[in-house]
Amino acid sequence: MITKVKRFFASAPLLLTLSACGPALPPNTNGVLYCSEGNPESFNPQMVTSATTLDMTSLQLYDTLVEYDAAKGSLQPGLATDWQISDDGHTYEFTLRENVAFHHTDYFTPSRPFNAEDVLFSFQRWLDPEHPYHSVSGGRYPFFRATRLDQLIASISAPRPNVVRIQLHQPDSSLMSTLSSSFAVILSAEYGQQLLDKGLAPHIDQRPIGTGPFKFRHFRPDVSVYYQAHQEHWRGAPASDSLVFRITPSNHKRMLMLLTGDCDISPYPPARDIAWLQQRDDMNVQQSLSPNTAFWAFNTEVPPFDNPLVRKALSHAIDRDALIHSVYHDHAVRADSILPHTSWAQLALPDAYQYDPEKARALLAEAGYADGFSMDIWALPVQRSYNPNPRLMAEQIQSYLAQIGVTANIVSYEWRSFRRLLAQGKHDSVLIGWSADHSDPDNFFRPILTCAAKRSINNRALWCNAEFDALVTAAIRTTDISKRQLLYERAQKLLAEQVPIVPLAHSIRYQVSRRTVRNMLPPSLSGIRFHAVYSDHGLMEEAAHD
Amino acid sequence: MISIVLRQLGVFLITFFILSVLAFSLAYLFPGDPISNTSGVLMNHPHYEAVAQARGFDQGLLGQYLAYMQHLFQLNWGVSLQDGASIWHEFKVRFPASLELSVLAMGLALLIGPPLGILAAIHYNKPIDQVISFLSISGYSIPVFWFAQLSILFFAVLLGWLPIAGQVNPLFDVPLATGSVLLDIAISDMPYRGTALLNALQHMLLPVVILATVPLVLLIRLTRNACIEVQRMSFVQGAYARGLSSFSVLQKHIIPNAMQRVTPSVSTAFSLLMTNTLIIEIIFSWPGLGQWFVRSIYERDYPVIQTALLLLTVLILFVNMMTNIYYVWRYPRVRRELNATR
Amino acid sequence: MSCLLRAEGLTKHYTRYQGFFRSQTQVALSDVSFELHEGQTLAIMGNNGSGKSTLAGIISGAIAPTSGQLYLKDHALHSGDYKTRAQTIRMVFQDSEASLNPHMTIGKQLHEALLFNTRLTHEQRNELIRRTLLRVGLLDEHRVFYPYMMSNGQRQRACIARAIILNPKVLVADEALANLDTSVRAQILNLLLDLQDELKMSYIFITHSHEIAQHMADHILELKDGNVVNYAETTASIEKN
Amino acid sequence: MRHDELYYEERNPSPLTQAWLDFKVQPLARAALYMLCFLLFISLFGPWLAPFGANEQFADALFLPPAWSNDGDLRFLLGTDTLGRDMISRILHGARYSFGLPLLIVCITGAIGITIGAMVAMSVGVASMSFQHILSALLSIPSLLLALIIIAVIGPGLFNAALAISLIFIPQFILVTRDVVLEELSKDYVVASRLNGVTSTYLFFSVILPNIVKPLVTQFSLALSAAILDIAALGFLGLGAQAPVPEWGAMLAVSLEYAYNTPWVMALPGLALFLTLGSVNIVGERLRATLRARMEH
Repeated sequence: MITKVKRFFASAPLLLTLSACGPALPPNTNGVLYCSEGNPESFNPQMVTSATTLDMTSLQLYDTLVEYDAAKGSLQPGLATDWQISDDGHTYEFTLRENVAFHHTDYFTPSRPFNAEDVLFSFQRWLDPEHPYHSVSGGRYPFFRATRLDQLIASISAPRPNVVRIQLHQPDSSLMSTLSSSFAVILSAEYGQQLLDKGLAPHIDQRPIGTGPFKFRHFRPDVSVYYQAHQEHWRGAPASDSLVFRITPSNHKRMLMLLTGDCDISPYPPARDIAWLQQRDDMNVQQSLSPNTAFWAFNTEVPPFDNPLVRKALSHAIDRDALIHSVYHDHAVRADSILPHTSWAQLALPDAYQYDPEKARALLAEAGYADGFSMDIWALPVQRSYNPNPRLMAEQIQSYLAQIGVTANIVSYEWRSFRRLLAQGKHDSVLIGWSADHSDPDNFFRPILTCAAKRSINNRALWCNAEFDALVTAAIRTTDISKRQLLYERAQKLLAEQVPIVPLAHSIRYQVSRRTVRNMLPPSLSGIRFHAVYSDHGLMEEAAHD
Repeated sequence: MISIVLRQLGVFLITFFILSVLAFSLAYLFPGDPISNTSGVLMNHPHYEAVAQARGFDQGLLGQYLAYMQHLFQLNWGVSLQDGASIWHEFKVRFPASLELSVLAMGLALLIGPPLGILAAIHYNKPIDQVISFLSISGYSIPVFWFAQLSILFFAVLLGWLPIAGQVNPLFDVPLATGSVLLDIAISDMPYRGTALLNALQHMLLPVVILATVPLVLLIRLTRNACIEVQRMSFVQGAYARGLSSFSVLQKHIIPNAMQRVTPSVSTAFSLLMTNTLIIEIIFSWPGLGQWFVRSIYERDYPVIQTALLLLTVLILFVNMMTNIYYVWRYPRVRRELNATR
Repeated sequence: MSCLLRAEGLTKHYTRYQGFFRSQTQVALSDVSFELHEGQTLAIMGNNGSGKSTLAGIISGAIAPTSGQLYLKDHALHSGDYKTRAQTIRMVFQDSEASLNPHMTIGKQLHEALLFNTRLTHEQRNELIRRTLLRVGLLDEHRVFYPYMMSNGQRQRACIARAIILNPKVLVADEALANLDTSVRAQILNLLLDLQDELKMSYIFITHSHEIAQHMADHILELKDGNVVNYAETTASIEKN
Repeated sequence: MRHDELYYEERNPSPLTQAWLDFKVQPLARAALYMLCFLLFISLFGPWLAPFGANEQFADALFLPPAWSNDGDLRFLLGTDTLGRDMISRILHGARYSFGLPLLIVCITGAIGITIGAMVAMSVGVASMSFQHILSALLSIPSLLLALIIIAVIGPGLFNAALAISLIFIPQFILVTRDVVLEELSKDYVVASRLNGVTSTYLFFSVILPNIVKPLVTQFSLALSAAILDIAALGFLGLGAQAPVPEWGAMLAVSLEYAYNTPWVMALPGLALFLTLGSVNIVGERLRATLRARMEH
């Protein structure tokens, strides 16, 4: 050791004499530096909800049974090569991919490839309260609880080593989308057993083992997460030999690091800099529409908002295009339905929510409020992905309402009390929104607008409509896409007539990368895939010599 | 000499005691539950009762203080309220990182500060002195966070010469052993250690130079003023009169006497440097004590604040003590003075 | 000649702190008694650290004795009662530079003594200062001088002026001549003798010069380590002018 | 005689006049002194001088560069920030927080500290050196670190930052005052004045005070410099002045968010801080030198 150190320092002065024109890099590296906005909460996506953690873990370390292809808008095989759905929609059978290798790291050496045992282990961890890992690391599985998947699945079994059968209590066409989401990852049963034997169960979420394109090497909180390529990945070795997430919470610091090359990729650039970044030729700005919707919900239980005419009137009173300009700096598109246009089930109804103060006044008069009335607008006290500045939006809406004779007061509480009071239904109307967890349209209807959702407090309009409930429940019970599309279109028309909520905007998500980064795809709901991404440092040197 | 060391040690221990009482009382001064504030274990945690007992919360304040000290010396410093990480483990790797930065900065300041001060004093009131004096008062007045930001914009963003975040490019995959990146690279068996070292030095350059500024200009001013004062003294005039060359007067009389006046201020320079470390580590994302401490204030991570405060202040007091001991060891004449009573 | 000043059993202890808790009592002066008659001169002699300066401090009131008592014409003097003492006993310090306030003109420092001990008007005070300055061989212009602008001898004259301006009965001179060079020393010595003649003051002379003691004093009190080792009349028959 | 006095007064100027004469011949020091006067002036009257309010937003003028650049606007001489607020106005308003407030803090803590320190020194006798060592060791801990702790206890905010800094400065002033007063008290000239039977108020204010002006001025200028820097640093760290307040440190922190494409927004508050600190340091330095020279005459 000592001689090594000595020899090392003997060579140091020589190196120092090298010219320092630009930071030194390891030779021949194509590794990618991604500036992440926070520490991962866990290395197991089953345990978390934050997008930051998901981006850093699920698609890199793990695979899911099926995957969602954002470009095609359809599902494609993952760890399952094929799947069969029984005619009654109760039974799903997955055929598993053969010869999928788990990560081989300095803390785990797999003895066998992936099989049905691993799927059962991964699912039963959150399904079965008796599972030895169920309560490890806090034992909360927020996504599965929120989507009620743990209530939906009756049993899971492995009839053959490469076949997994899932039995449902009732048909649910959103199951496949749920399984393709970043949360439904497959862990290694063998690793789990080993840790259990050693009494180190919590390690399963801290030193992860999966089948994904990258394997875990080390994590230093507040500094970086280092992944190494998993050369035996079933899709083939990833394009880069390493992937590093540099943890940089500050927005402008990420930008600076991007400019200096301390990062190759940075998510969420500041909205005001996007035009500037797009002009730079060393940067590549990519964008995608996030599956989220900002909306204005009326408390349909209190007068005058129990009258659909009043709600309709208010929906025509505001100019949403102007809001998008001022609040979102145009980094959003107008929402003409609760569903974003990227969804196959979307039915845009721009006329239903069009800015038309004349019509609004007429409707108010028809409802018996020709002289207007006074109301509260609750504005979220915090910034959300779907709404960067709710307060500013509320102020603008206030001025629009004044034009039709409605006096609005803006109400805002500290975030926790805001949620509590909102849950108690003390509001007249509220500016809020919804971000989807997965790609199925159902995610925009049942969790936020049904009678059941009203009970589970997510229904901010406190709206309960039997016809609507029937439509969306029917849509979930069938797996026939065209049938479902028809049902969802009827549901959207109903929403446009009843106006429990006014959809406002779908915000755009941006991501910047340096030009040296290759094969980067635009950000999507399913997270960032780094399998094909690599950094071409040769390109940078060329540019420097120009 | 031994009595002086013992005396300094005594002062150090008593100040340490005062600071430990202060740190201990912070658990009560912070909002919330003192047990959580000092251990990081929340009230709903299954071990809460055991922790409370181990930390003497069933006893009086004295018992609690003793338990606190016992935990302190057993390196049982509790866990972070934010992420439950062990404070000792965090400290273990952060402390060398900070020390690396501050020692290099202090070394740089000590290496070039006094010579520049002497240079200015030799050319007293000539252009070279005026330039050095002007630069040093500017360096003393520039807010370090502004200076750092200007340097980042100029050297890193505009010229693209230097990196701005962290200790080393993470693509080098330097295994974390000591926390000091130079040492870590030296003891690792990774490939391309030379390039990695160069990269680490490039990462270090800006923070070290910026950190060195304040102690540097302080040392320049002190050395310059001390030299000028010594130069006026009769024994120096006498030495000139005896026909010694100006160089040997400078070397034999002025510099040693001026250095004697400057030495005690090294600890002042160091404590100023530590203040700036807090800010510089944040700006350069340096994973050291300062960043840890300031972030714990943002996040109200009371166990971390409590411990980091104690460690930072003890570090400063320790340097203070070592400077004093060096001072009396190097300049025996002042021993009597330090030992005297009023 | 009646007894002007009488000291009985003057003793002074100092406490020295060593470390945090240890302390040590040091005896600076133990059981010193003497008498001083009007117009007479007492010389106090001894080596460094023999307690001379402590004794001078006690007599002039700057130091409170641990025990013992001073009597002025049979009235007990209390330490801390500066006003009474200032009217009768004045002191001239060893180091004229240190005993003058560097940030005050000589005039102001003389004013200070008058301000707190007399009821003279401003004009009367100015007049008295002028006369006193002239008496000690300075010029009226010196009143606007700061101490640093004067020579050692001039400063010592200013100190003497400050001491005699209140027309005291006793003048304590604590090695007042030690820091002066020979010619100036002679001048000041003669000035003091002239003043004694003129103003009929008693002197307490603290010195370690036998010559001066013999030359000046009627009695000599010799101290060693705080104890009186010799208290006697001046034996040598040197003529006093 | 009046004539004589005039003649000598001119030759032997009082300390204040001497300092002024000294400043007159030093161009840099004079510039710094004028700068401080100017800062004092805008701390008092900044809001009336500023063309706009500190938080007045111009939606049509976001991110304008200074007026002399191509995209500039003459209404906003030094440009606007991200919310379209005039930079000059913000700087002028901010002087109050970044210079006026530290000055106020130092004056108040100085007054309190000097009073207590003097009282302690004059009434209580002498303490042991060890006690002295411990106190000075404790006070060698940098003020920003202590301020951070106090803020951790009482929470962030401009008022709390000011409070924290005050709490740290008072003991420093007490210690320095006590030290120097004790030192003076043992000197012969103080004993001589005492023997004159002066009152203790006279003794302190007329006899001792002029002699401890130098260490007090030194302490005052160091404290002012530290206070300005600490208030700004706390603002920069987001623990002092909060967002819309135009405190220079906080402005600097906000400006960093877009410094990479609009550097002028960052240049201004930093430059203001730099000039302020520079002036305070130069004037302090000069004053110390003057006082020292006077003593060494």
